[in-house]
Amino acid sequence: MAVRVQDKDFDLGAEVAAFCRGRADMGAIVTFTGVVRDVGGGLKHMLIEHYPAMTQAAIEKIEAEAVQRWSLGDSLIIHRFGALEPGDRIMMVATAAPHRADAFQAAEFLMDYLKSRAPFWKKEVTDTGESWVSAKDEDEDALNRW
Amino acid sequence: MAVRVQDKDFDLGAEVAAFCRGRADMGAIVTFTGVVRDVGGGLKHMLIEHYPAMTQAAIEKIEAEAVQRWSLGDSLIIHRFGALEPGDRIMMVATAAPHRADAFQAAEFLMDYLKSRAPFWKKEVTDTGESWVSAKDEDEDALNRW
Amino acid sequence: MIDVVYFAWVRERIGLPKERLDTTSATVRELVTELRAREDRYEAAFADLSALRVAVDQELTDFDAPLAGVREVAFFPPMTGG
Amino acid sequence: MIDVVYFAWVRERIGLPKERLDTTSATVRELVTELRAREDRYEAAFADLSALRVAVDQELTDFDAPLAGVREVAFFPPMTGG
Repeated sequence: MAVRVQDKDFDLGAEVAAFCRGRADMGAIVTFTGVVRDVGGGLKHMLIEHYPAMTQAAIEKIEAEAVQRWSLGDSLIIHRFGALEPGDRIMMVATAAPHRADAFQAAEFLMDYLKSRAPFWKKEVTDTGESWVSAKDEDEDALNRW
Repeated sequence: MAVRVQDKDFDLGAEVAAFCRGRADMGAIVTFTGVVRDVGGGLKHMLIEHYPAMTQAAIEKIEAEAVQRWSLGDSLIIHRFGALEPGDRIMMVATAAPHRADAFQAAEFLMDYLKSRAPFWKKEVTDTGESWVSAKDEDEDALNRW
Repeated sequence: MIDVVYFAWVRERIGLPKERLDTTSATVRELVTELRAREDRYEAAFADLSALRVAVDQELTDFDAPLAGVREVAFFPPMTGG
Repeated sequence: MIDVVYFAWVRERIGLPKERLDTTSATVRELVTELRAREDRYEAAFADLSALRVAVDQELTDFDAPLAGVREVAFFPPMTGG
């Protein structure tokens, strides 16, 4: 179980390899990677702000909840902050479980909670100005399924 | 969109990096990796047999169905055959989509169909003998949700 | 002439991966009946059809599929991919 | 004395990331009323409480949370992680 909040990039393959090295009891590994999208075509960069005194503990609490709900052998959450460009990785989640249903569900749960309960805020800086990304109702609604 | 059936191993990080290089329209990448589990502790290796004349086309058909159902920017399926040891990667699926719900659902759909509709058969060779892995009712039932 | 291929424990019970047959069977089910009558090893392989799956010309189908014009029939247990 | 911290557009509207206050407010809601009365920039930031979230000592809570013994209150818009 690990949580890292960092400004630097991460290497998905290396992280997953380190995560499950030498284990033969986990049949299923699911990863999610979030990438900066440039929907309108004019995005210069995305600024990710967070609440340093709270972020690590808030994510660890979400992770602990996932571990309690599903049969997980391991989990990893990395979330970046700072200025990111279109196509850059923002964050990743990895889950390892004996069976695929647990690995998938835990990863989806982690993503839903990270979206709306981890203290990050995104601002888009485009050619024509800047604006904070609004939380979506559907992201809040997604929590109701758990 | 790509499907590869091969005996050699694959590198998850390299595959995912190649898969989405230079794209800033896909916000979500989900991967699943299946790993050989040694549940009882005596597994020497797992032999994976397949139906070469059918495998590639059968998987491409499953992939085409996923592309039709969800908004996917790209997908990749790699499945190995031959003799694998505990902890070895068996297969991987990767999906890229603008939003996470499509990427997750398409990956789960692909896995459910690969489990029961792609022509692979697994045999476990242990210290005490060998036996074919039985299909599980729950894997067949999983198809009903789609 | 039709190619008949076997996988996993079906292949092991019958003792070969592939054979070429001259058959007048009109459906997969008739072909199974014809094979079961040949030797015990076929009888052992085809004893419980609910434990078997069939593909005709590399497409999954059922035991009522017609064999007219077919080049390859495959018999195997339920698949265990992924 | 209590530390009050602001994030995202709350920080921008108020014009500072953090301040230390001497307050007699018993709850977060009372603290908000006290801040709104100070200056227009606070009024602008706190005009619509439904658009705001609050954490007390780094735990998400609601506006009725008591402030007794609290060291840090944070105000911010709904989170957009992931």
